Amino acid sequence: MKYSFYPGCSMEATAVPYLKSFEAVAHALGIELKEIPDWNCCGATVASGVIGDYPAQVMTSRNLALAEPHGADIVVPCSSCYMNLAITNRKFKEDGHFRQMADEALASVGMKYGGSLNVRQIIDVMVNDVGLDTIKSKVKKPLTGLRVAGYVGCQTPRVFPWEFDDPEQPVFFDKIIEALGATPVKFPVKARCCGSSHSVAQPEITADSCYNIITSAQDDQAHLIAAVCPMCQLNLDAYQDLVKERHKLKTSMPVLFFTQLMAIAMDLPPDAWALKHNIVSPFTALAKFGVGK
Amino acid sequence: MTGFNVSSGPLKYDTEFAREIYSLENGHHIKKCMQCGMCEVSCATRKEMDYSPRKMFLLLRTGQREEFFKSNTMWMCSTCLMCKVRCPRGVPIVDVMHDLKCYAISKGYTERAQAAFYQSFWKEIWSRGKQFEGGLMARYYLKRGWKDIRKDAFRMKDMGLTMLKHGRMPLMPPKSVKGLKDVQKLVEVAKAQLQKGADR
Amino acid sequence: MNMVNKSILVVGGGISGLTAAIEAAEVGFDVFIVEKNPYLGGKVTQINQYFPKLCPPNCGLEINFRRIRSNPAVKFFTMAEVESVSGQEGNFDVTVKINPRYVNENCTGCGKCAEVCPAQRANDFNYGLDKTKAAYLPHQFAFPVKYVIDAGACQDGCSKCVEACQYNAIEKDMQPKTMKLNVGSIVWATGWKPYDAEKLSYYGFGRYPNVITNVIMERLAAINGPTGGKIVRPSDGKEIKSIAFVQCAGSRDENHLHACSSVCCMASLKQATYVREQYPDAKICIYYIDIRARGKHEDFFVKVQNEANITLIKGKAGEIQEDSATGQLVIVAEDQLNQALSEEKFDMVVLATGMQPATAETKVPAEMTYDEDGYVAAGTPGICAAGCTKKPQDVAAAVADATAAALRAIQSVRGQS
Amino acid sequence: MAKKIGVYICSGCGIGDALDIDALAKVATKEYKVPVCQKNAFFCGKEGVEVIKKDIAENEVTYVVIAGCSGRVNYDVFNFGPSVVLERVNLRERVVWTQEPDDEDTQMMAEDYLRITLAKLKNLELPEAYVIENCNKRVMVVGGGLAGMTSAVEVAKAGYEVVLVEKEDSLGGWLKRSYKIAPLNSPYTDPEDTGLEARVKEIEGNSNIKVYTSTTIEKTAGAPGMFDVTLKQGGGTLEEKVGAIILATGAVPYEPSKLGHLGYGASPNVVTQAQFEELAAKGTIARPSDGKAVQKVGFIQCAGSRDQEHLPYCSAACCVESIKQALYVKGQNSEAAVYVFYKDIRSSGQYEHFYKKAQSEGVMFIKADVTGVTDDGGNLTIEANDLLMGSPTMADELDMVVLANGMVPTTAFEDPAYGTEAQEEAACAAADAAPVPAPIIKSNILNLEYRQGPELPSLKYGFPDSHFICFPYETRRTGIYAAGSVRRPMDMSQAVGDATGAALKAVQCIEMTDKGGAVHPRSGDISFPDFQLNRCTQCKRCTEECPFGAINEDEKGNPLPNPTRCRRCGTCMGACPERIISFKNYSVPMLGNMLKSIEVPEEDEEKPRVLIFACENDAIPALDMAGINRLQYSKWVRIIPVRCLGSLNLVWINDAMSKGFDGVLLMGCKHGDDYQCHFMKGSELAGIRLSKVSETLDRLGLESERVYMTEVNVMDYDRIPKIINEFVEKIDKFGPNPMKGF
Repeated sequence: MKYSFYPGCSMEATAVPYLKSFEAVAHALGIELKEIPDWNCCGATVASGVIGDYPAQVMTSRNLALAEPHGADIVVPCSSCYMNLAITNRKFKEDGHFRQMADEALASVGMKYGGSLNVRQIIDVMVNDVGLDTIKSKVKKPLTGLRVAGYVGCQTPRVFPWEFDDPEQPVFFDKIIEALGATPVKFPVKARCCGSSHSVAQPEITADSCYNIITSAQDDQAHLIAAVCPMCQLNLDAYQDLVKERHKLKTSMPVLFFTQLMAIAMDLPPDAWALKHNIVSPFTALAKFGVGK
Repeated sequence: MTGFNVSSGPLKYDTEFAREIYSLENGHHIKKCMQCGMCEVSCATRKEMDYSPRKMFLLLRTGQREEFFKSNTMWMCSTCLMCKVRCPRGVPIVDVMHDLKCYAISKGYTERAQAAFYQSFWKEIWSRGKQFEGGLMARYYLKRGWKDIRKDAFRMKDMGLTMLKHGRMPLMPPKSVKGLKDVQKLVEVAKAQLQKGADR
Repeated sequence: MNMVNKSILVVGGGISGLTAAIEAAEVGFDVFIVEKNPYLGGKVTQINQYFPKLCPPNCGLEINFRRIRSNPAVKFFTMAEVESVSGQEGNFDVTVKINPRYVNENCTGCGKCAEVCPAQRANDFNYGLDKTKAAYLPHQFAFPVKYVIDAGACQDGCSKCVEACQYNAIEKDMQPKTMKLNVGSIVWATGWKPYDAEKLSYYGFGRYPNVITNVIMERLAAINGPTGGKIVRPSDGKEIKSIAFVQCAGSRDENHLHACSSVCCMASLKQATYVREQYPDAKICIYYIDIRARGKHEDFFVKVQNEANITLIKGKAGEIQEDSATGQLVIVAEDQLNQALSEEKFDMVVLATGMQPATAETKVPAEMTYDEDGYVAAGTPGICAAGCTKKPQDVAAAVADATAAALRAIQSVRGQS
Repeated sequence: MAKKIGVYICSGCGIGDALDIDALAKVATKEYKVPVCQKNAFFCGKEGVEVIKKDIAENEVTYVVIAGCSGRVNYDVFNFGPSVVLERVNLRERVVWTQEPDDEDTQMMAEDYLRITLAKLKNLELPEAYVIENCNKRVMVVGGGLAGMTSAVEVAKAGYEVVLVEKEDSLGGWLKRSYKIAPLNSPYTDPEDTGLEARVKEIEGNSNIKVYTSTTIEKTAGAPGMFDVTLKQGGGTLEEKVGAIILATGAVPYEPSKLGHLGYGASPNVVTQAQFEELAAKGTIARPSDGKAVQKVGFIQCAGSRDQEHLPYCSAACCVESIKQALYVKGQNSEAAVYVFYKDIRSSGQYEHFYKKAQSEGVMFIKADVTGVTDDGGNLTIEANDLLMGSPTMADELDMVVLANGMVPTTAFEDPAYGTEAQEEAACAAADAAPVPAPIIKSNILNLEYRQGPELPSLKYGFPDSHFICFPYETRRTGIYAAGSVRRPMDMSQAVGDATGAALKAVQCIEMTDKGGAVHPRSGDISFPDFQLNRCTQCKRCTEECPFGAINEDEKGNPLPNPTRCRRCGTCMGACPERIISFKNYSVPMLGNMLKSIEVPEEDEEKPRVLIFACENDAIPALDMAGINRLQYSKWVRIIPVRCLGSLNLVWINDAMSKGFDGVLLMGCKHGDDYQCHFMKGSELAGIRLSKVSETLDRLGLESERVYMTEVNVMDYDRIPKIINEFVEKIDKFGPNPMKGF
């Protein structure tokens, strides 16, 4: 399994534990990753709101063009990056007018994208390419008894509704959690918004959204939340103090990237767990699986 | 809030403004709204919005220019895509919100904190091709100015320190994209293409 | 020259198919009906009452069955499907597959087989809300009155029904059969199915037991339904104090059914009267975008609007949340006429799921064109569509359309002679 | 054909376990001296059927009585061809499955049912069809608009001749005045050409269609298969003979002068949909006041419709029509502003695509209550409350306002309504309790020479619709079918389908009439009523009560039956106090003898008897259903099916009371506004007749409650035991009928 890898800006910064655990897990699962050379920012949820959809997509398409020579599908962990890359890629494939315009723009910098690749969300790859059976077979330390609230977040399942999952009540992420031996809890808000980039301009919006998510996980007696998206994880993890303060919330809820859980269950070396990066301490929740500082 | 009344006088239809909005990249989609209200319910930040998207669309169609610029609706959108996947008329509401944000910024309506954030964020991308939290925050607070900085900023500072402690807040920006010039040119070309399309 | 065939094939034995067949036969033509269910009557057999007259569909079906009984020109095959069609107008060769009923023509309808049967199956006639024996009569008004055996539900090696039947009516080794028909023209009337409500994740159908669909509501209200006609909550069998109807659940939706299903508004208004009848004090809310009570149906709309405890909320129901402790459901919607966000609690929610033509999935095995929702847009010489295969419509309109189809079928066979 | 009866008693399905079959056989052989009587445990099996067939072939059995299951089952197995009279005695559903097995009273019930059938056969003759000579197979279509032209073409395509009558000087109706029409075909997004020319050409080129324009109908006499129509053309008249008629005269717009509150009349720029259509057809849509091409247009929906002050109904087509006209404006000038003020947008079904198209072209739809339309020197302003914005709203500088003013059927005009006289008469005679006839509006279209009025009866708002859901073409005037917007409010797409369906019904009626058969619901029934006119007292009840207007009258009041108009319900038979009307296989004496064949035990035996007359359309299947569900009910009842409660003759009640029955229960279909009676008024008439019986019973000192009528529908089977048992209990309280034993 070969992929071009688009880490996105956060993987190098706020989502370091994601990058570390993912790379280790990927290696263990036989996934070969090749980082797209000299990739640029996808525009996140912001560029479109400043320069418009089309210019933002053209900017993003540079990444597709850079990846194409490698000939492998692009795997994307961050949900915003996935959204922008996948939508742009789809437009290349299906929207003749767009393609014509974007080709023209790319040509102006001597680039070309033939539309040959697929942009794949990391969960999609885990379930449909790696396969749940393979994941199960790699689990050495099943997380039996661990109750996990699988937080898929907003964009991942909704970019192409039903194409690989239900846009509102996705199930694939829970299946991955199950494959690790853990128990996915009901968690009806699994695909609700975390407040996204309001965290900067109006942090109380983010805090309120995160409060909903954390309490829902607590209501379902989850030991921790597993996240897919760097932004979601950061909001839930780093803003938890603010949540607690605003809503008089007492208990903490550890928030891990799902790849961290995978690394633990697959019994990869602790470096791959990258747990020291988690702000809300996950160690109590994971103690019985031999996870210590 | 949805119970917001526009004014006591009658809404008078202004076709000029509506036409301008329709001409935005995704603006024509507004016409398709059948006023079902699904978007308001689906919206993660509906409690923050002064007009629900469907009501905003009604305002735009009737051409309520001033009400539009006063409203925070588009700035509250967090791009969670829920309305977009649910809209029964297939209106890509999130994409329309992108246009409304661009339009407001282009017309100089940058008072809102979100507008400042958006502009700062974009500046970061523009200047190095990648995002850098530190740079973004600096630009943002610079833009907002001390007059408007609330206790959040201090909390942000605390949070920044925590993140730093956990190795999640690099102090140094990432290396700029080598092809930054290309990135910038692509954006310029694309903008020009759009402009040409709109002029046609 | 080929021999001209004067007989007509009608595919689908629902109200449209029955009508097309009988109307043509009563002009004097031989007609075959091919029906996939083990009984004739289709969807309307599962409906409790028709709007706006609130009369039982079985009444009209009985008359139609009597017309079949007294007219040897109508022949029908149940549990049968058309596999292929070849030839042209005036001379079609049709292959029909007849699935095994495991009960032969000796069946007297006495019911002994069901009495002794030890196995159960989910009752699809009642949308799985109850069970029947593996040997069963599809429903009380089933025509023909012949039992069926669901071989998949039988216990291994069981032959109790075979032993109990005094008439040697049970053949457990019955095999599918194919049959050839030569006909002059074909009416395609395979009708519709309710849109899969599970695709509307935000309404929780399939996750929340008290969210049901309008077709299920018909069974709950029907005297021959799973509750004997008592409308109760599926989760705990409790009586209803409040209920909501959610219009356009799937219809008028670019993500689901693009067209309006045209019957759901009237169906929900009608179902509100079912609830009123049983629970005069129950709170009833109908969430809608537009109420489409066209023509004289407006009278019914006015009548229902004026009934006590019925509230119409202009605003599509956005989502439904369940209080798992009480099984109650909260509908969040924009109450647009009151300029407010509304969050109301209900014991039960009925989704007015729309119509999807059967041809969206199973196409006619001939050159036909379809519209974007899968309805037949145009037939081919000698083959025409009737009823809800053509457009979403109510029973009266479907019957009128099927009557028209009967004439077109006759023109095809006449025109060839 | 000699009448030789064979009785075949089946003991299968538990019948043999519950009943003494030999004793039952004795009823046939000893009491009724039936020459052939056989028993078998499985008559519906191959061998069982062979037994019967052999008797028919070798023993010349012509009347077969099968005592076993209900006639609703095994109808195909027991089919011995048209030359054999078949009667089924329902021992299974009606006796064994509803009564205690192996019980004296159950046995008595079974024997009575056999007696009833054998008594029936004694009085039954094989009917012979009433076949008219030279049945006319032409169809007359009245109205040359879209529906009428469609009917004409479709009838002709099926190989029948058509006479098409249009009052205007050319064909086309609304199509002539339309620029385009709403799409009839997928993808339902763009207005279509009217296709008028092609349609007219198709009609003119079809030698099977004879067209009369500038022609109206002076008189329609006769009956299906033999209508004599007098047409009026210019100054003269001419005659046409046809077999069936399609009424497709359509609808006209609601009178706009009544819409002053929406600005009509205040400015020439406020127009109706029809006027706007004409403007569009002229080319550029220009405002009437000064010819300026329109830039801003407002449409007001439900102008008149859905308004208790005007038209209470929805006119069904206006939303789609306004969408179409809005698209005209956008087509002329894509920058034009178009506002549609609506209550609900009713673009049902696939017309949702049309609505979406208009929206995406920029037509603005506003859910609003229009509060006023004002004119400021050519420019118009619509003021309204925007219900979705929750604020007042205003569209000003409008060049035109178009009122979607709905439709009124052509059959709704010409006040005062014919039938008022009859209604008054009925009201006067209320003491005599006659049913109120359906209103017939003298709209001067068909001018039927019918005793019951000159046009089709209408039920509501002047639309001559039957209101049947399963049978929309059900008509109260046999052989005359309404189609298109005259029948009920509908759009053009529906009208095309409706007209085609009506074409089938017209053709079908002709073919049935040709064979002497009845049309729906007793399809194919060849029996028809005989009138023994020498005993007629000219009381006119038959001519008044016939729901289908089948019987005319001479000046003296003698009935003049028209058998091809007859639907064989027997209402006339039930109405006739002199009992001069009877069918060969259904008559007053026959039913009288049937009920008299029932054994009524002496008073001291304490075995009461209750007679039930049950309508065979709904009550009988419901009774069967009670059996299938093994619901038990009183062993004292005996059930006799009737064609319709309208055929109930009061003499049967007399007969039953004198025979010693303790009570009589009538089960009929629902009547009233949402009637389910397929003969319209059967149970209503029975109820009225019954009120007269009550008086007589009271006079005789008999409790009038001994005779009771109830409405049941096919789904009421669960209530049936309760209805029966409660009635029997009530009768029980009265004590035995004192006439017993007389």
